[in-house]
Amino acid sequence: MTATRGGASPAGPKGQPAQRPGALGFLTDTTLCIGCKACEVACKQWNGLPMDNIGWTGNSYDNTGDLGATTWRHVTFVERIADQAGRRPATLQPFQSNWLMMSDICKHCAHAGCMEACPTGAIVRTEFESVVIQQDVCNGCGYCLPACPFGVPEISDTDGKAHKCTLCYDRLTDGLEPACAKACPTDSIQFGRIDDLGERATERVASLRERGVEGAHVYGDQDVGGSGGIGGLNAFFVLTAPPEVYNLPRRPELPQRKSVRGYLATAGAAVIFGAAAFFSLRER
Amino acid sequence: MAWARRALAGAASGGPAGGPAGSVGEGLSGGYQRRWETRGEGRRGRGRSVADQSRTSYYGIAPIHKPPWKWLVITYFYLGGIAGGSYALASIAELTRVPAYGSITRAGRYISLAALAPTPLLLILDLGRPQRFHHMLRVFKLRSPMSVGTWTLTIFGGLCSLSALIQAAQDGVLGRRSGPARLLVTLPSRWVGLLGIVPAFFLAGYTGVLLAATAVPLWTKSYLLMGPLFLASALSNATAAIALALALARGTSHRTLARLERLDSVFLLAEAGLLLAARAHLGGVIARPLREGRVGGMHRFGVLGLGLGLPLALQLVSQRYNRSQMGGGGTSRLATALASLLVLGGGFLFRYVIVMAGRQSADDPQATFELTKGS
Amino acid sequence: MPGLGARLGRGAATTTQQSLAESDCIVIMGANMAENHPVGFRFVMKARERGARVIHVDPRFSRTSALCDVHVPLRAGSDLVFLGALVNHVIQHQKYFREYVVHYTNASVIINPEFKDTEDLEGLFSGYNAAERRYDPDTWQYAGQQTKPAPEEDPAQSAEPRPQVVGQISDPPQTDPSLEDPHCVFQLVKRHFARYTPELVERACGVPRTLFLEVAEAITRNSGIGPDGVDRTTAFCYAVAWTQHTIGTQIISCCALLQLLLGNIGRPGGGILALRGHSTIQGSTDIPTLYNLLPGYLPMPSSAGEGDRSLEDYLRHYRPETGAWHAMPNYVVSLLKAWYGTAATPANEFAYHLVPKIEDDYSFQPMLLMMRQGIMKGLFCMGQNPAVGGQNTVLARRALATLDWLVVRDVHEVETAAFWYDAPEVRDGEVRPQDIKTEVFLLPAAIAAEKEGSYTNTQRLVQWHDKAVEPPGDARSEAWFLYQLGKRLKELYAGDDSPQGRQIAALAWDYPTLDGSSSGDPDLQEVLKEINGYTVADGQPVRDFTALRDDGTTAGGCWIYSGIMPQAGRNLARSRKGDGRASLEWGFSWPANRRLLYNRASADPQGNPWSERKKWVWWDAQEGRWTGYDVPDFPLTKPPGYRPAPGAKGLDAHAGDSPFVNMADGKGWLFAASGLRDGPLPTHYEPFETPVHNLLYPQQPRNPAARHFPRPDNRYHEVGDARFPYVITTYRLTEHHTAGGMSRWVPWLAELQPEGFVEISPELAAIAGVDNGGWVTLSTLRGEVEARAMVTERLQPLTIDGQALHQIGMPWHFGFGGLARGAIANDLSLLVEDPNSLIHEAKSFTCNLRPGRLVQTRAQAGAQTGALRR
Amino acid sequence: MGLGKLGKLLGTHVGMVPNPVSQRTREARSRLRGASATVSVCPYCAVGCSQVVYTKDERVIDVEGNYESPINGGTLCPKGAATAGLMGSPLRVTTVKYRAPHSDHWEDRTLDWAMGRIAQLVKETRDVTYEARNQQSVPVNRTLGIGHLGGATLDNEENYLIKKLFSAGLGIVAVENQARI
Repeated sequence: MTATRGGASPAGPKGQPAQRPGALGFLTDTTLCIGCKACEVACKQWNGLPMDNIGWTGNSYDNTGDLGATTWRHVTFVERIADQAGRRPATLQPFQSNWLMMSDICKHCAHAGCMEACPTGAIVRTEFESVVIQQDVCNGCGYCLPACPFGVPEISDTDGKAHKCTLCYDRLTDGLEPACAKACPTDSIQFGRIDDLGERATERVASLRERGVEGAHVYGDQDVGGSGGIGGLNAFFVLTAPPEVYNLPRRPELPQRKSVRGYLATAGAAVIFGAAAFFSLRER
Repeated sequence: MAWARRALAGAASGGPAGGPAGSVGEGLSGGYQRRWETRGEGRRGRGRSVADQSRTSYYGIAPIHKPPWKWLVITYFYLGGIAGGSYALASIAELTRVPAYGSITRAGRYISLAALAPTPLLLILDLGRPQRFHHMLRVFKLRSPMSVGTWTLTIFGGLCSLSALIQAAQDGVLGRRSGPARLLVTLPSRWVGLLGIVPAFFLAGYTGVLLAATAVPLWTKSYLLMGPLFLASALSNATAAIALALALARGTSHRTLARLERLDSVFLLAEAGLLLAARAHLGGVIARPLREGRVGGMHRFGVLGLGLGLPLALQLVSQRYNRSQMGGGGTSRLATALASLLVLGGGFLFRYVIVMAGRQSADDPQATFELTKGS
Repeated sequence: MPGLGARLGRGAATTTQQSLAESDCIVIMGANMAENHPVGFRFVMKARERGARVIHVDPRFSRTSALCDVHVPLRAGSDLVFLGALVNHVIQHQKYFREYVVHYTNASVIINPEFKDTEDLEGLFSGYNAAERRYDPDTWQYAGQQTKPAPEEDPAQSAEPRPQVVGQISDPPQTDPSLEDPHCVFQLVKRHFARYTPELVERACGVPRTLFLEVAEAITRNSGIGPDGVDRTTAFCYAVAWTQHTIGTQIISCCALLQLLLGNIGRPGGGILALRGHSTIQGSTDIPTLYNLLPGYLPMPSSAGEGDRSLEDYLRHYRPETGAWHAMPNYVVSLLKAWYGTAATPANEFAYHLVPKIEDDYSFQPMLLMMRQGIMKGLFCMGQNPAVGGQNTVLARRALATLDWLVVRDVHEVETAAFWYDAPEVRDGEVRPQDIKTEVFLLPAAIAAEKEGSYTNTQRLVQWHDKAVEPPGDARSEAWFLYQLGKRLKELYAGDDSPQGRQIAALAWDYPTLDGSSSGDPDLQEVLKEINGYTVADGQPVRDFTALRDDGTTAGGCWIYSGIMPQAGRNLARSRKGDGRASLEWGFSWPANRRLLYNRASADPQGNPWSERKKWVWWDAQEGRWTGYDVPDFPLTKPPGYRPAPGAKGLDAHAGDSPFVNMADGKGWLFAASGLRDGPLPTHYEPFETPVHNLLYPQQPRNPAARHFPRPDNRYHEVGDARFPYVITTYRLTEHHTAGGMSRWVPWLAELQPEGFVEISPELAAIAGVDNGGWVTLSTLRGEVEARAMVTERLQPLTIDGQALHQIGMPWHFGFGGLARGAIANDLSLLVEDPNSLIHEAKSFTCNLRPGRLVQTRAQAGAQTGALRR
Repeated sequence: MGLGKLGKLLGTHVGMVPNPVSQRTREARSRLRGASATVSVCPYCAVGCSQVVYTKDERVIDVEGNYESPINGGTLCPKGAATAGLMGSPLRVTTVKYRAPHSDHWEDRTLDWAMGRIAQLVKETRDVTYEARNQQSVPVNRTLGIGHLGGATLDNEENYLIKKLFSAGLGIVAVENQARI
């Protein structure tokens, strides 16, 4: 196994997910997704995740709710059927239309907020450029939860530690394809080297736009989804509606790039307050 | 899974885009027109549908996750601030070489150790796996305020204890002749104090940066102000704590108390300024938790009113009173104590409000979408 | 599936799922393929990638519709109007594949002039016997045929298409290749569907004319050789949303008629794919655990009227002179040898008398009534959950309560096993466990990977599953249970000379066990050899069904599976080498490993492929045999030009251009002279319970031949009943499996759809005053249930005949047991049967809807019927 | 040498974003190593997806799609992917349960007892309700007293044995399955 390289590698140009040789990741093409949730079950079966059973939510066919400690794949359902006047369409947009289904997952960012925030060094970047929480190190401090711009890691109620998708790190070490990508019946979830997937994504978006799907775009390049210092996502998407519809932030930001500037501002204030205190006390 | 219940209760924001009941029209291109009469007993001829609940957000479900921090962390923020602030003030007071401020230094040293003592326990209890607390010192990660903060806490813990011990030795608390006392007395307390000022100030202010370096809109939108804001609040709390201690202790000179009070006013004004600036910079959508609801109320009356406004007023009154009395005493000591108590209470409330407002902000989809809508 | 059997010769899918990837247009109707056959849908997606148009016709916008080009919402129960209009469109605009129709179908045959169409008799065909609600098919026969008296027609008669042609094809039927003769089949079809116009579709189905014409255009443009010279095929995919109607069989047969007209049958990317719901439901109709069939679609002998007293009577009733069925004696005798072994000798007609005879309709619904009347005292339930999955489950649970004993074999404690203490009526105090006398056994069962055996999937593919682990605890396979039960019964009846004693004694029941011990699992490879057929003398498996004989020298459990074990130990179901084209090396596809049925039709009458693009099977002149990518569904060495000699028998009676080898005349039947009990031509009748009158034949609102059971505990709604104004349809979800026995107890599936719900449109929700997530109560004359309402635009009101009509959708998986619970949809449904398939009508009946929960005023105040038990 | 070791430690443990991988992570392997694979067919719907069942010391550890199958090519649907969950379901019945007439609770019984009792019940009911000939004295050799439901989820061989034992052997004609519901 090649030595693990610390830190992150160079980010890709705008419009292209980051170019990281050897990086493996997912392209989730929502236009092929039939909302069957095979990915959710395959992930739970491989990783032995217990059921959440949050009950019937009434949110269309999504009774999974959100990514969490025991849910590492989550299929979202958004109904955009009728227009203002209640008219239902008959001729539909090519591929997935009017009932938007998308299998959400950890984005395995090029610069991961959770990894940069983790005070114990539990979250590491593997040789496949995926981001993994090492369960033998994490002490459940919870800082990675607010640090993730996409709301992926969550603390488990049972073992108190943070959990998220590992891109099936144990399977990758044995050359096996991740469980969700293997199970997906319509190959909406495609696994592979991210530069190949990146080309496939841009070609797909181009052909979709040709066939009249104007809203088609890649979510996860420098411009949308992988912006603000994140440097692109290793698990990126082809969407046909604005990201907010799928509960994804349009231009997220890597929170930790504000740390050093935050320290400096505090130091500046400290000097001012210190001086104020000094002179205020000394003055007759 | 609080959001699940809330999503169920249909508290999702954004009303349905109810169009008129099915209107007449012949086969239009791209869609076809159905003519039907809906007897319209229900609202607008259409019941509230699944689509209505996901027009402006994904059924009200939070796009990001809030931290699991509650009371333990809030208390740590509070006590850590006081410990750092009072140590720094003590050292500064020592630097002024004004003998009368010896009382400030002594009070500051003792208060900082007293405030710092419970913090490690608070942090360890808050962990999901408390027995792995030492993993915090496994790495030193500059870009993680919590990593830097933990190291600072460790280092400052040593220095703060040392200074307190030196102070205790000087005050004879440890007895005159005992071995350690004699050794400690020889140590240069001013230099140790000076050495401890940097970690002290950092400990007091880093918690603001820790919150700012997250994706929570309310914390991160005006990230440059969070550090200074927490520092100002910590210093004002520390000054209040020292003033309170000295006000209660006999024999403190009137002038020292007045000087401390004035310093506290300076810090309160700075804190108020920073807080209002931050709130203004957040913008209407992201600052909503500070305006509405229970936390909004506590922010307006508790933090701004009791924690800042009233103590400032009291301090102004007592300062003018002092000047007019030219040296009278007595009543101002009570006013100082009262003001200090209000500031200390306000300080805790401030951290409670900021943390709780942050959690609400994380749960509000509109806040995240506002923050990340980009150009 | 009598619908396909009557017109094409075999009641099974004519194509494979992989072949869909080559379709130019796919119509999914009466099915929700992306949700209930997600992996099968990958081939539809592959077709779309190549530019095929996919059309979904369904009352509801489902996950399938989201992935289609066109979604056509229509009123549940009006499918046949839509299909009839398509047939009419194809004929009026001459879009049919003329050469295919003239040669390969019976379009040119002249029909008996006495035949009267529904257009003449206001909704009835000639030969209707109103008293017994039955047709006599004599007037439907080919003209000029010497009409041989049919056996006594009675309800018990096999519902499957009796291969026998009433009226011996004594000589070639009179035909008019120009298709002009007013009595020729083509003209009869043209006249029958003349009134199925786009306007009628708009009035009856609620589908605008423009949308219907768009669909018709897409289908006809993608069938046969178009103006641009490119050869295209269209495939139809359907499931139980076509089957579960009182005219279900006719809907399916209408699709066969349409595909015959368009020339899509037997061609790659064409055909009709029946999407079956259970893992081996196709296998359980091939080797049938059905009352009216013997293995291999042989009709069960009947004792009604004169009955099939002897084997000779039986063969005389059912054996046609022409077509593949002529070899029926080989199959029947081999079956009797397989069943009774040495006890079956030529002297005693191979123990034919021991085979029980049927005299009435013993299908699922009448069984419930037999239980209620105390006729049936004991019941075995192996992997079926009638307390949730049957119809009128309130009556079903009452029926279970009247049994003396009940044996349930399942993986979980399903509702059928727990009805006596956990059913809603017990929880409400209506019924007390103490009053239920049924002795109930719940025996744990093994799952596929804990036992070996074979499943037959939806495209007739038999696949073997190996045994990975032992079943846990007392769980055993059904094979073990049956084998041990059989041995114990043989011991109990040892030496018993009574008729029942002799019957069990004659049964050949000694199979070697896997571990050699008497209490082990029987070796199912031996059973498979018996199914394949073997020569009695040396016990060696036969090569295929042509090797079966009727002199008792061969035994064969199911002739259509023959060839699955050509040599001893070589089990083709275990062959696992898939290739790109037809994957002949993966599993065994009955009959004789043919993947696409009727694939002779993929070549023109002269034996050359219709086009290079749609090449599949063709005549190789040098070799003098048929060849291609698939096993030809045709005598290998019969040249295309072959013409039968007069008086020829069996397959020799078929000409070289007769692809439908099972049919008496080798042609696809646009006009079904026999095999369908409610008419030779598909006719639209309204569902048994419908808010709308039959716009075509006002005097005949309902299917005149439908079987109904008027009883106080199964009361029907009137046509247009104002008390029950809404049409309700039941369906499944991806996340659950049929009655939920294998999914509602599984944590990872229960959490995906944790609770029963009802889907209604915002417009109906406004009328009911309900918002998304609110409680509603549905009621019919059979029962009342409550559920949470999902208010969604995926359902929509339709304008039927000028009136607004609202539809309600309700998944029927849920019950009172397991982790995912909910109201039982089938508490609302009714007992009524399609005359041919004897299947119920759960896809469209009527109900009422009111807001709020089902407040119980009975004994346990506050205990909600069907509500969640915390 | 200590300094070198210390240097390396500092390299991976101190910095802007240090990234020290623990020993356990380094040794992470898939649990399929050393497992035996058996080819099976999904027990749920009729698409007929081929599955590979991985087992280790007589326990199912994973069920995945079979890449070689021309139908599912390694993919599965949610139900197929949950096959291991079905086989290991916490609510799975693994012991024989018996409910005496009029009782309000289950009792535990041995499998052998249950088989004997069921055989006895079948014989009793069959002997009472057996008809060798019907009213018109046509030989029928049947009983309407016993019925069977089920078959759509059972192997072909099991369906064959049901029809053979129940109909051919015992004269039970009311043999039905889910094809009709």
